[in-house]
Amino acid sequence: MTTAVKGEQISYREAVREAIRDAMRRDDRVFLMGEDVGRYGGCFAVSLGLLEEFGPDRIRDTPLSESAFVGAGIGAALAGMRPIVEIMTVNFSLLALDQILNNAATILHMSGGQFNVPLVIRMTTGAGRQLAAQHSHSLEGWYAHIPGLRILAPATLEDARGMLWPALEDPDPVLIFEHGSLYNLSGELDSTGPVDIDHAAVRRPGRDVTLLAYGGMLHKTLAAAEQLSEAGVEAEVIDLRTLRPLDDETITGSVRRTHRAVVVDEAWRSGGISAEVSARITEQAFYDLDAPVERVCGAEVPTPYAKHLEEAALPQPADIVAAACRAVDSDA
Amino acid sequence: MTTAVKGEQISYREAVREAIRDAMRRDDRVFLMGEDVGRYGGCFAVSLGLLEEFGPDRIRDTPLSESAFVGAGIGAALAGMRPIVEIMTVNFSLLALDQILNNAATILHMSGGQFNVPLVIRMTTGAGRQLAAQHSHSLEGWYAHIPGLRILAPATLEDARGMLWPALEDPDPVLIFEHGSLYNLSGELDSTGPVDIDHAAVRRPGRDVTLLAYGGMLHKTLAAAEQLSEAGVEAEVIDLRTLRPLDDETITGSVRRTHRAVVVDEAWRSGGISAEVSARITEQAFYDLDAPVERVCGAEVPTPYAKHLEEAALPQPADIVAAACRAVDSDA
Amino acid sequence: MTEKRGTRTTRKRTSQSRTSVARTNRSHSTDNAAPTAPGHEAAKHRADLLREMRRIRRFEERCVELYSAAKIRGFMHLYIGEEAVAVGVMRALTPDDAVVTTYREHGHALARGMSEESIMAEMYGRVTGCSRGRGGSMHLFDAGLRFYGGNAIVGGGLPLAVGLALADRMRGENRVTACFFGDGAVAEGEFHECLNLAALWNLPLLFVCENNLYAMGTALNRAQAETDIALRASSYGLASWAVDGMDVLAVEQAAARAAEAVRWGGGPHFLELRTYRYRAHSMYDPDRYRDKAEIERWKAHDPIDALAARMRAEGQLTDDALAAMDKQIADEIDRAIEAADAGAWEPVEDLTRFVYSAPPTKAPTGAMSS
Amino acid sequence: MTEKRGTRTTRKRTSQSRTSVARTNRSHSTDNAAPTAPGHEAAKHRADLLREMRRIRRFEERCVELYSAAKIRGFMHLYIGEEAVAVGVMRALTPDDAVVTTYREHGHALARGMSEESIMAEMYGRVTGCSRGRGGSMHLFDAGLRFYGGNAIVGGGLPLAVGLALADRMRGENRVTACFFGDGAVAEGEFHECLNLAALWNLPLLFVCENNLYAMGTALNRAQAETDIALRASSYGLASWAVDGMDVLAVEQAAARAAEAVRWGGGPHFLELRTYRYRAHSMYDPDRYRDKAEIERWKAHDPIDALAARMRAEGQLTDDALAAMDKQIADEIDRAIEAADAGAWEPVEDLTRFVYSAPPTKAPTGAMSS
Ligand SMILES: Cc1ncc(C[n+]2csc(CCOP(=O)(O)OP(=O)(O)O)c2C)c(N)n1
Ligand SMILES: Cc1ncc(C[n+]2csc(CCOP(=O)(O)OP(=O)(O)O)c2C)c(N)n1
Ligand SMILES: [Mg+2]
Ligand SMILES: [Mg+2]
Repeated sequence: MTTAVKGEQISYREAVREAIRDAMRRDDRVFLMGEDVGRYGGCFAVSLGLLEEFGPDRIRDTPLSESAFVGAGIGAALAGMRPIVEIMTVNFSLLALDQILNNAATILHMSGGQFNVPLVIRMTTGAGRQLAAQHSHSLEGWYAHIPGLRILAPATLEDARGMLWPALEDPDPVLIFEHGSLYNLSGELDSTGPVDIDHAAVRRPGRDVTLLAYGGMLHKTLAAAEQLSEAGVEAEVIDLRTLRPLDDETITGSVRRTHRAVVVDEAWRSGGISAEVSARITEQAFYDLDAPVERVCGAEVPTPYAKHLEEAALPQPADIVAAACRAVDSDA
Repeated sequence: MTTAVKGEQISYREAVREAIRDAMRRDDRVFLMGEDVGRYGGCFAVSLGLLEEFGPDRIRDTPLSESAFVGAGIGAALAGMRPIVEIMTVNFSLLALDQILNNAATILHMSGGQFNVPLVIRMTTGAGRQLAAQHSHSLEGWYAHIPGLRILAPATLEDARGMLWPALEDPDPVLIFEHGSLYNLSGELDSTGPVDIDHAAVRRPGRDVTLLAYGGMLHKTLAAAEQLSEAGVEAEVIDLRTLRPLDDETITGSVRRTHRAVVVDEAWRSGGISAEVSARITEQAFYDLDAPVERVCGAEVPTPYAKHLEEAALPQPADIVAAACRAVDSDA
Repeated sequence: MTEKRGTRTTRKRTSQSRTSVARTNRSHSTDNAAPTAPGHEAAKHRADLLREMRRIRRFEERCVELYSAAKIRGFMHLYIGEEAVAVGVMRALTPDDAVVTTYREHGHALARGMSEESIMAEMYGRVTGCSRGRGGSMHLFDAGLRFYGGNAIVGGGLPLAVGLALADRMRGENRVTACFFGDGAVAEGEFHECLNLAALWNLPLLFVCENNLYAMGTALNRAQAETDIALRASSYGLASWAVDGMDVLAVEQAAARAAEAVRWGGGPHFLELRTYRYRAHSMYDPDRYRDKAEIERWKAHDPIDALAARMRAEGQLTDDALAAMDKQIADEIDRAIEAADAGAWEPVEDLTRFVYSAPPTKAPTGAMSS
Repeated sequence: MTEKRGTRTTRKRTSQSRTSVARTNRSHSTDNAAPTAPGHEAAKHRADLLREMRRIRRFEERCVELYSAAKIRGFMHLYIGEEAVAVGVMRALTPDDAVVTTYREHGHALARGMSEESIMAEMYGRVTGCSRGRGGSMHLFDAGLRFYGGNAIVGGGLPLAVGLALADRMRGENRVTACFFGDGAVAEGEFHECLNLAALWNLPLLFVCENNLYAMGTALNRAQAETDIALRASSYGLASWAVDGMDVLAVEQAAARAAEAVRWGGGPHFLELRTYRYRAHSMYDPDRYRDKAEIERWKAHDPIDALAARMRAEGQLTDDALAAMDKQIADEIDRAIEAADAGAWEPVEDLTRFVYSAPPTKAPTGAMSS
């Protein structure tokens, strides 16, 4: 039923598109709704061609009314549909945050279990393309604060392809954050099937230090791990994948073995999800730690346009390497 | 110039009102704007009587248009006014969050330093009055994530009275979070003057464990400290006061002495500001810690209406005592 | 599944219709208001309406006592004075239709058919309440009745209603979603976004604006540059009327017409019900912002008294019948209160139940103490 | 500081005015458009307008080249085709007035008087740019000109403009705040909230809606149930007109009238400028959603060509004069590019400068490594 075949070259963008196409074919309750998903083909060309296949009812362009169409997704989900709402980018999701927090995440509990909200919201997140202060946020950590939601951050082709279906099968609202820098990532798809959305994944085994990252930062972290390896430090790289609920076992399990941890997050440091990961590691593996948990985060500044300033504002592999070295060296 | 006299009995509500009155008298650029601040007298009666004194231009009632009137406050501040915008409660502030993040916090940097935003936003926060899931949030941690803002949480009468003026003198946007359970707090005012808004305060000295709290949780934490004292544990209680920027020195200084820390926060645990405080303590005082930093937070659940459930969802003195005992006992 | 906008009716309000519904013009006959049913049946129909309104009023009067007795806590918003709106509109809906409303929803819940027991127990915070005690006065829900709850964020229910109606539209169901909100919500951005979406997509949505002239302490004319809400609504390209919200027969008639139009493809309709709340905004409100005389003026047009008077005049109501009705209502409410008082509490261990549909595979709060 | 609403003009658009400005009716004379100045002065005035429009167009054409050469990065939105709007409206403003605009603001910035140097350097990311390289194409600011910036959140500038106007109102200043935004913004809740606030408070605010018929790939009629934006705006109780945005003289005249009314207490005014963008939404946009023929149809009414043709017909423009004008423009732009190329970079150490006005007393990021 899927059109992407294992082993073929595919981009992250195409993987997301195939996931949507596949879900739309499988279940006629599924529809895609958002700004410019149809005629335009999606702001990042994710949904290109889907309008032609599924028509304007199920590939539904919306006006610029984030609160209304996200809320409409919640309402449609309440009525038994399986909407995929696309918010063009996380920056605009603030306009719909009230709906997400006060309705999507809350109605199940507030109604004493009567109404669940089987909704998927996808949005692009992150910086790195010189889009300046209002178009470069990484706010998924805020969403990961909200009980009632599940938060996913696909960083690989398989996750881009495989997370959507289980998200749609989840009876509760799921938010999927796609980092803008990943759409052009391409390679062979190992599998076109649904993936586990409960667990973090070890993307690179290692023994000396655990590097924890997700989304756009995973690839910089893997690059850093390569550099560290050349310097004789074997880093284990964990892709968090699911930001809520966090997979404590995988995280803590790794740190118990390596005794050192570095959390990498593109978001601003103070109050980012990096803080939560760090706090949990300390809470759960304090006596196994040989060094304080390090964080490598975005500088606390509205993301600047100029390339050199933006680069300085974002975590770079060198910063990760330096933090890992500090953790390893602090072996008291 | 001030009407409240040192030594008089005064409530937190009155202290905030006097602070507003005083600022309005001192500086005619200051005005108060928000829903029902005028004719109604303020949702929590904070601004009662001010309309009569200052008139409808400066005690300005707004329609239910959070994004517009908060943004209007930003615009008026850009034009050189000193607006105090009241958002009735933090729950509704989400509707204005885009304005706060993408304009108030960002314009100074994004304009290369040309335009600052001398705005104060006040809002009520917190749970505890059986107002259920949509009226009980503690989201100040989200705001504390945003570079460009200063975040204050007055927990005492002096801070309720004294934080507003320095906030108005700050050239940049300041958000003041008033916990709804504090308005009826009353006592003698030690001073009617402006207070320092840069530092945390030690509200109770102690040597065995550091308890860190702010806003509504401060009083439960002080109660817990009393109970601990009876059990022979002398807790130092720190009132964070300023949630951004956090006062690392005071926090870390205390933990270096007590070697143990418990962070108390009414907000949901995952991704709350408690995580940031915990992570920072570990980063800055790892080798001084005799136990992992503990957190006592709100349960990760939309706040329920029923009293017994709400109480179970919120941190209680007994939970703080238990956490402090765990920290003290884990002396390995 | 196709969306033909051509079928949309475009009966926009004119200045003519604007004045014809003005409150001053209350002598306007609404005899044809009830579904045409001669003699006995018409009388019975009116008696039902009367009974519903009295039941709602009495229920809330008891709630006030129970609030004073601290049996009910938190925010509680009374509907007293506005009963004709809920009763009239709900009559136009079928069990398949959906309802979305606000924190001021006791009347809607009762008129929709939720039991006094389940509502009272909810306000008592008992597990026997409709929302298992988690919601309280502001968050009454009933899946069986497609009652999608009281929403306490002003304007927050409108997008949900758009989505419910969208689902029906996509599936080709001839169902109506009725969305209640106040005059205060008209100022919110969501109002604007949702009216446009509903009109643009020709959704089967009935907007029910309860204009009681105040949003907390803010009078409509201090919140809106243009205070004719129905006229404003018509600017979105949907059919819109203002209706005397103190006349249950007028409400019922207007709602029936609008709902049928909505149900059969006529696109979204908007009703502005001009009404008044006699009581303060909530139990916390000292009600300093309006003239007591204004309240009394409105009470002179009380929807319950008005219907009763009319029925008496037409020989449809006797003192005995009224007393019997009230007695029955009082008994029902007594039983609900007793049941609420006897209701069990949700065990504290179940606090986090329903945060997710299934217990999450891993506890999201799972920090273990070491 | 008092707010008398009585002075508010209430020239609402009628269906009469609606058709009189329709694009089909382009023969409609705008000879009285320029501030009445006979002969030589009128010619000079038109030459200035022509020069401004050509300068903006040429500037952006060079930007396209520079984008291809990767000198300019990020999002860049071109104004080509819409120049008459910025040029016409800015003429109505004085230096004391304020401007708030969007990410598509090169034209506004140039027409407001920002130098080509400061804009080009900004797009190059240099410290010599108007926003020290922090803003880029979407975030041009100029405090001296009260140019409150390009805002990249659709609708996000409107509340700021309300606040700027509110400050003027409270202080009794006779200043205008002009707020530019697109047709897409009309769907956002903030549009609604801000129009109401401006009308309710009678603020000195000029709303300038650049209706280029598309919000990215979404045509106006697929975004709005009611596509007559000026008519919609009038429903808020403010004066509103639609104007041919391809006719700089018509724009200038309408803006001048509206701005004067706003300045002298007439309350907020709304102009819908009917225009068109020839280029894709941004440099990322493959422009798949519209007909190439549609673009050509609009180009036939190009604002620059139209004015030039008219001036020629009236003997106000020669080939030589045009060549000289273009030469001067080309030279100016060349100099700006050279200067941008030579501009310094903000030192990376200053990254966090301007996050706060003064260096914060304690570093908010101050995690020390142990
Ligand atoms: C977004 C939002 N802002 C503010 C409030 C606080 N509040 C609760 S009810 C209310 C007034 C609403 O008035 P209206 O819509 O007319 O409904 P009514 O209470 O008159 O039935 C306000 C301001 C809220 N609940 N939500
Ligand atoms: C709140 C928000 N939602 C979505 C976007 C993405 N976006 C940028 S421009 C645009 C279209 C805006 O169209 P319009 O207002 O007509 O202005 P134009 O680009 O035509 O000048 C969109 C959807 C955004 N920047 N902000
Ligand atoms: Mg009301
Ligand atoms: Mg447009």
